[in-house]
Amino acid sequence: MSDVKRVNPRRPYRMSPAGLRRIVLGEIASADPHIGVTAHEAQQAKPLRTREPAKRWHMAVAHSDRGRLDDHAREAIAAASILATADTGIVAVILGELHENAGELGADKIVVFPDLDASRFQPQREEAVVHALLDDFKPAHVFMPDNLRGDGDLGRRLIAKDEAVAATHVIELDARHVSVGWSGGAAIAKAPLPRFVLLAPGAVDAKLPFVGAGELLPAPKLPSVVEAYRDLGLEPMETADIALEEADFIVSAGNGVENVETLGTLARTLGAAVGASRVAVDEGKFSRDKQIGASGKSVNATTYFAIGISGAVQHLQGIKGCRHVIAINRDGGAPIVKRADLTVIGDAEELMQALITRVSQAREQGEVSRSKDE
Amino acid sequence: MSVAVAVTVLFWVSVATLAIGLARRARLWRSGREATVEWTGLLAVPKRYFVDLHHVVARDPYIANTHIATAGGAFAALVLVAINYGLGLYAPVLDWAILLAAAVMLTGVYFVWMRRRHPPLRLSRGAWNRLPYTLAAFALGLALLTLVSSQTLSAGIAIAALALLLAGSAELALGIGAGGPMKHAVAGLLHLAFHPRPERFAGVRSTALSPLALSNNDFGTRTPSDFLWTELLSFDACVECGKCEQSCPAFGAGQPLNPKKLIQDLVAGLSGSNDSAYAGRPYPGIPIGSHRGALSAAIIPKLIEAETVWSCTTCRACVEECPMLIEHVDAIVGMRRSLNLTQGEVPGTAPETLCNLRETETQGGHARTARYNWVIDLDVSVAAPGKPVDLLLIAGEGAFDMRYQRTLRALVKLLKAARVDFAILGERERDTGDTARRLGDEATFQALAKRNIETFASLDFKRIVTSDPHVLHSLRNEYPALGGKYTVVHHTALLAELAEQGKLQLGKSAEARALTYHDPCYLGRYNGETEAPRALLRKLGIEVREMQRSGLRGRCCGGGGGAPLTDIPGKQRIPDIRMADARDAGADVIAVACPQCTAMLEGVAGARAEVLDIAELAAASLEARA
Amino acid sequence: MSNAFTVAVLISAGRHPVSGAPRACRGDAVAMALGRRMAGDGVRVVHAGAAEEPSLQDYLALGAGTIEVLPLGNSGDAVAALASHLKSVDVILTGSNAESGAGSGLLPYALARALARPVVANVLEARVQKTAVEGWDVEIRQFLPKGQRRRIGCALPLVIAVHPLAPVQLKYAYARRVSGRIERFPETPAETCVVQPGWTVETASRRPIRLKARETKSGHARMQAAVVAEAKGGVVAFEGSTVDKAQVMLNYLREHRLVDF
Amino acid sequence: MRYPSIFTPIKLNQLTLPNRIYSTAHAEVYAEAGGMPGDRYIRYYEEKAKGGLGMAICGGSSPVSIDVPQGSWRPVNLTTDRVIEPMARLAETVHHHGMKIMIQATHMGRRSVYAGDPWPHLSSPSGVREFVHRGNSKAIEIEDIRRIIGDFAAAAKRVQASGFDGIEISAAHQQLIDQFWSPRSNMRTDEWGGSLENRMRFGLEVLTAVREAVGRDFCVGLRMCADEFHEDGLDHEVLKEIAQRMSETRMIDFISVIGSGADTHNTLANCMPPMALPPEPFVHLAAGIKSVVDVPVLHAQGIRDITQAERILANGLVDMVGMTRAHIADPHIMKKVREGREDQIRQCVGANYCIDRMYSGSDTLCVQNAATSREATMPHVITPDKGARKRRVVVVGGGPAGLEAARVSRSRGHDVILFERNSAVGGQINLAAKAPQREQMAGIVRWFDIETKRLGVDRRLETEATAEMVLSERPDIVVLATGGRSFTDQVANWGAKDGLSVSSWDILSEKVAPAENVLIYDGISAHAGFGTADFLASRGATVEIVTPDTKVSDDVGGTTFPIFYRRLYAQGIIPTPNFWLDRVYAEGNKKVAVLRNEYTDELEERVVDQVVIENGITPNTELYASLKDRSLNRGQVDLASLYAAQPQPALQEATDGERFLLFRVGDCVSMHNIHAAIYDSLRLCKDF
Repeated sequence: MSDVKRVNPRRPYRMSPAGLRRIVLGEIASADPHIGVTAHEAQQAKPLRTREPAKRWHMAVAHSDRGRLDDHAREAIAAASILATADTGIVAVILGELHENAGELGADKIVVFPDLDASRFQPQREEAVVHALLDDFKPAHVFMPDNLRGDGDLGRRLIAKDEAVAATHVIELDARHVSVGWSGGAAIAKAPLPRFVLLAPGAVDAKLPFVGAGELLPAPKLPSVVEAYRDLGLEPMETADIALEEADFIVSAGNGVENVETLGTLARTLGAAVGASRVAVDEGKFSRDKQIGASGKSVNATTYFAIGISGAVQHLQGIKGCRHVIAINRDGGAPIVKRADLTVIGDAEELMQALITRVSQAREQGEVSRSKDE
Repeated sequence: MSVAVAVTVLFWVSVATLAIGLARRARLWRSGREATVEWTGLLAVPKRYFVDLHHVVARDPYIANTHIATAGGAFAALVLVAINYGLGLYAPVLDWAILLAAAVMLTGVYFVWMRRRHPPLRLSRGAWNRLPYTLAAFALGLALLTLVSSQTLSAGIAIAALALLLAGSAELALGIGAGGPMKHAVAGLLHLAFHPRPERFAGVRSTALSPLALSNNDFGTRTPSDFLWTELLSFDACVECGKCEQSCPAFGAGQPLNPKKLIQDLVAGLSGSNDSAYAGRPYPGIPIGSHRGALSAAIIPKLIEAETVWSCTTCRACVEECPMLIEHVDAIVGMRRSLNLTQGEVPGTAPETLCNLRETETQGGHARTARYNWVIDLDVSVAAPGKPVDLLLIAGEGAFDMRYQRTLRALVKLLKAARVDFAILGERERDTGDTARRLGDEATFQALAKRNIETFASLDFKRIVTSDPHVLHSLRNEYPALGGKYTVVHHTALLAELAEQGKLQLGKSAEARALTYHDPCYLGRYNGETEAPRALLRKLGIEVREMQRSGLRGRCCGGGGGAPLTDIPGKQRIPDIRMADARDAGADVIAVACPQCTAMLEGVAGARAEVLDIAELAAASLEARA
Repeated sequence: MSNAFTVAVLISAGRHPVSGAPRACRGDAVAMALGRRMAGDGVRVVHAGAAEEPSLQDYLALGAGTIEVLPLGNSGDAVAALASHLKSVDVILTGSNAESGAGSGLLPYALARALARPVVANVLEARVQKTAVEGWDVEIRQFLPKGQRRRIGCALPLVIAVHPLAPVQLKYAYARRVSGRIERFPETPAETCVVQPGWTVETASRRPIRLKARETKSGHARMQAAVVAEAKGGVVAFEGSTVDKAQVMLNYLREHRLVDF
Repeated sequence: MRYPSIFTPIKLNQLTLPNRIYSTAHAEVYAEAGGMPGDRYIRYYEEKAKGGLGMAICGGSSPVSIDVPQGSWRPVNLTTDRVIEPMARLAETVHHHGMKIMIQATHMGRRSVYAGDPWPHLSSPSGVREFVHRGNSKAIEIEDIRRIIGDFAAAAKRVQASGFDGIEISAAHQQLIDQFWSPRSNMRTDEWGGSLENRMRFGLEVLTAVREAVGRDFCVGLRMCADEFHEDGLDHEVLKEIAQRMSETRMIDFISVIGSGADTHNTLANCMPPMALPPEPFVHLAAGIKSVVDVPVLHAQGIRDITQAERILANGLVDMVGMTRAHIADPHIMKKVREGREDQIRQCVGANYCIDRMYSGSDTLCVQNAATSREATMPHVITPDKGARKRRVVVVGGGPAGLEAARVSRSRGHDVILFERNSAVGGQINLAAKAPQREQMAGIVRWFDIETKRLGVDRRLETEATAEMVLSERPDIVVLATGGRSFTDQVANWGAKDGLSVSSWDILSEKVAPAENVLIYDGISAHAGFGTADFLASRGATVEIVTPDTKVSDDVGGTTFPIFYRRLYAQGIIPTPNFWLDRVYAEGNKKVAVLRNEYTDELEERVVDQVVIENGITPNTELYASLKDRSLNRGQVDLASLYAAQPQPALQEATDGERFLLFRVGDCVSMHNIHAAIYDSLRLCKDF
């Protein structure tokens, strides 16, 4: 055997000053071949949009959702920054907690009001704080998502208060114009870019090649406002009646789910709608209208449980809009694992049962502790 | 002698009682709306009775013969009594004749009694159950009297005979005034004379609804007095035989409709009473006893629940079966009109459909331009002013349904194969308004009809062909009253005609499965067209396995009258029942000829016969030939 | 306050989205039905615009009874005209968006502002009740996305913009259309308050262009963005008992506030 | 209404199309000698017409000029009037079924192989070599430009004369027009190069000439790319500008958009997106074009499902959706949709067998539908013979060959029993689908699974058929489709028996867990070898793939190997071609693989934790051996009849359950691919 060469087929390399992999011919290195990081892995940091001091301002106002901004809110900040000149600063006013860096979304200055969460109805207080900031910054343009989560409402209140020139449900905009649907979408109407722009979802691509300065300003003290409205709270959700496309919480089954009953129980326990992969539908376990994916429905749930779903590209297409994907899978190499924020490896049936038990306990305890509080 | 005089007195007292009762009843009838009647109708009663009415009754030979004996005997006896006793002739020979008539009547009554011992569920009980006894009393009384008058019986028996006769005469004479069962005899004969649809007796299938004079604020039937007086009269003719309820698809499916009960409730409303005396089967799911009405009180909801009138599919099976020729569907639509036009109270998804009809002139809220999207690759010309064409093809609402487009495409291929000169209406086509009309929205119907008539007036065509029997009925039978008169043929009739003339060369069908044919109500019962579809199937070499209820007496699919829209719940669905009929006939394929039937029958869940339009079968044979 | 409250509904010209046929604007019709539920036949129905508008007929059929028409002068400012006309009304209802024009949904806000009243939008249900103290109070059920609903209380007077999904049944009765009345009011001169943008209307032939940041991504990066479906991948829990793993999932849900227990 | 957007008609110039699905121009490789559409060509499109398709564009890259060699993809030859007659026959045939037809016309410029008739000198704007076709070219001269513009016009006239409904001018895939557009291939400094205006000049002149030739009312479309994905090429913004400009000329009636450049292996693979790519990967680019033009925008690429198409149309992203490979897999999609039979659609899985064959100069065939382009002999719809006797057919093996045999036999009206030893049908395809990004291979099985159930095949799963079990069914015909088993014992020194090496099947079926450091030896160079390597790497193994072939996955086609190579480099898999696996021995707990260089015969060693062998299959013949002598025909297939698509003469013999016929199909005869296995069954069983 001694005459046969033993070869390590991986050629040793080192990193060049430019961060490229450099192979020096003739060099025999026994060192660990994995020196440094490869160029592919290096995350290039995005540049700052501008380094000029702000002479004027664009403002974006939006509610957060459980500490994060949804795509629609991101679009408002993106619109503010894309349409900004180099001497324009972007101030983002976030109502509700924020656990992410709005600078990466394009904001230069960020004001967060953790107590003005979208789950509560306090429009006059919101109007007052935003109005104070409008007075401070005197932004040339204000961008807001035109949604039913409170931003569309707040925006219209601000517009009415200032008797401002405004456009709502804007479907197209550039530095000079806005366009809106006319007569129910039969036509399009164009007008000069007004001061207040309430954006329809999808009018802006929120992906930016730059970042903002992201300076977090101390939140001004909330003014004491006597609300004309009494918030009597949210009603418990009737998830069973919600269409999959509308659902905020979905548990979805693939062919790794043997017992459809268990899945149903889990869905009820979590208050979730039920979906399925194509394979599970083909097997007759679910009706076609439950199918999620390119050849079924596209869903936008905040929470998506993929149970026993391997995650074919077609399925992943249908859950593009889901924010938190939790997978239960037997196979750690399945593509869903790369998509999921959390993957639990194991038997679907056992894990579903365990989760049902655990959630039921938590719910009971939660109720107890809540009633104690009151 | 004194016995004979007593009979004379009894006779005249009875006549007087009858006259007073009739006058009082007539006053109730006359509180209905004015109707144009031909008084000569009275002369036509014998023919209408012996031909038209008997034609229906004869479907049940037992009861037909029983009725001939009972009614014939009674009538003969009464005439003879009138002559012999009424006029005081007291001729013994006539007594013998009376005896004979009484004997005939008694025989009839025996069979009445027999049936009443174990009556079928459709028959009402109550007062109707005493009828064999009172009629027997009458006949027996008469018979005994004739014997008394021939001096063969004792005085005691004579008194007994008189008592019997009195009892029997009371039934006959008080019936009309007191609303007893025998009111049917008088009201029935008058109804034959003043029938709201006299053309029925001229052999016409009179099925069109009459237009409301909306400009006179005529918004339908809110109270019993909103009916025509002839309609109120017709309700009194009801014999509660229950043939209507037996044939009613909604009743069969357990929906809260029973046409017999409906007529009886209207009778109760007419006489300002309640339904507690009603002794038949109720509206499924609605107990008897709580319904009360008055001539000028709203019918709905106190006398009749709204669900009852919305359960009707307007299939006219009840009308087809009614031996007294009562028009149940007219009554129901009249009440629907009032609910719809004055209150906008229409259940289910019907308001949406009506709204679509008003706003888009289609039932589904589609763009009119989209109706003929399926025809684009078939190269069909579109009708236009100044472009004469033989035949105008009207696709109807089915054109928006992908399933039904298959039928329409097959039809177009057949028309092309037969080289027929035809054109579609294209975006000029709007709904005929048939569904709106059945749902009581007369205003929308008339608005659509008016616009359609204008469109047709601008075009140059000889005939209209349609695959939708509802369109057919609307255009053929209901538009004339609004000024639109057209020759309209159903596609099956046209194809049969073309095949007969050799213009359409059909091959033998490759369909090897057992096949039955389902008659659409609006083609069969409404238009009498039951033969052409069958002829066409024979041409294709297909033998039809008839279902038990077929032809003019076919069972509804559940799709008519807007019933799928109002969607009143029952115990089962009507199309499921029809599908079971097909299964009972051993059929694997149901041939259909209507978009509604197609949709209803295809909507049956689980294993079922395949549903194919006759046009599809014919077009397939064409392809097989090619 | 008096022992009765007054309700008015604002209605606008509607057009069917497919056929373009004049009709009652669906949202306003829903608002009117809600108004009728609150005040029966006592509800006032008000239209700012032309009395000849054909869609008004639909409102009559839907039960308007009498429609008060406020002609708009040259200023065309509906808000001012309505504000002066409806000063004394306790509850003003509107639909959320008009079917004609921009349908901006600003009107109820502007009107509320002009009348200095609260406004609640996307309302599904509203129940007025007498308060213990003198006066009236309304309890509102508000539409939120993803199946959520909120309850809000508010004192009268106020403006309510009704959500099109409000659970009411529209009852169209032809007889009411015939018997209904249209009452014209004289034009009231009013100042113009808001100058809204001058819109140029064109037919919608092309897709709207999405606003996008100018980006200089390499060709390969653009290709990768299109053809690679996979994302980064998150936490993977291999170890532990099923109970532990269930806890891991629950912790994740709680940590991201995806559940409220 | 179901699929309202799909069934909303659309107008392209004077044409009204009944639905918004069409089939894009592709290289069929069916044209007869001289580039004439013949019987096969016509039948192929007639089948789509029968299936209810609204429009097809045929003749991918059909050249207008004689200096474009046509050998490699056999397009329609638009350079001669002789083409008019056969094209007219094609048009008439499809028009009979209500389908519209157009043809793509182009000049390929440098994008060709000069080494073939007529051995031309290729021309391109600046004579830059094209990589994929090794297209060496000269810098085009003004005289050539003038000639070619004239050729375009003449070709368009021929298309119009043949009764076609329109013409699509190709400026996509780096053909001559977009070679002028792209700075990557156009470095000219004259009026044909430099500014965008100059670079667009050639295309605009072509359009002007074509429009002049055919008049205002003839439909003329433009096919163009929406992003070349090259640093020095055209990006989306520039192409939007070009599209807007072209649209503004009012000379074109539609723009058909394709994402990705096509002049490198890596970009070319995107053009017909293989299964690894996400659905509709480039629709955003088409939508981008649509936002700047006011002519209808057509787009294909990775749209394989009717629901997907409806969603794209409903969202207004494009105006028409091309489903070309989808129609190769099932030409009757639209008919099935109309009839509510969506579940019966044989859906394209993106295996790209069709296009990969085309790139090797072979005719386009479908991996899962053996009837496609064989319409003259192979039926798309199997119907029973009305007079024929009902037989009992026993099929053993539920892989592709067995499934097709069962499906076809059952559709012919026979009673069919299918034995499959596993708990699911699919055979080796189920293993193939285990490889990363190859999951959709399972889609092939999906259709057969649903169809055999729907048709009522008596499926006996988890039943390993024995001769006795087969005979106890009293069959008239027995079809063996028992497949094969992993052929790891071909070389005893590989040590498979001693556990020194394991098979690719062991890995993919997860019978054996991947080790840390793995050498995979691929003796076949088809999809399975790299698939297994990828499977191992994606589960964390460090992998080297060794093959005696000239390159790794040498037998994988032009649109699939780039996908493999993307993953190979991304995961650091070491490709080692030109080595044989000589032997494997153990050393401690390590395995030592001894490799032999094909060209030097030199040996070298790798020390690894696991050696995996992919060496194809060897047929399972045991059942055949035990049944052969008992059958009437001794298991023989009459080859002359089979190859002529004629019924087997043995079918004439009386069979009765005692006396039966025995046939073999697919891998249990010898190792074949999926298409071959299915074709084996279709051509045999269609006459049962």
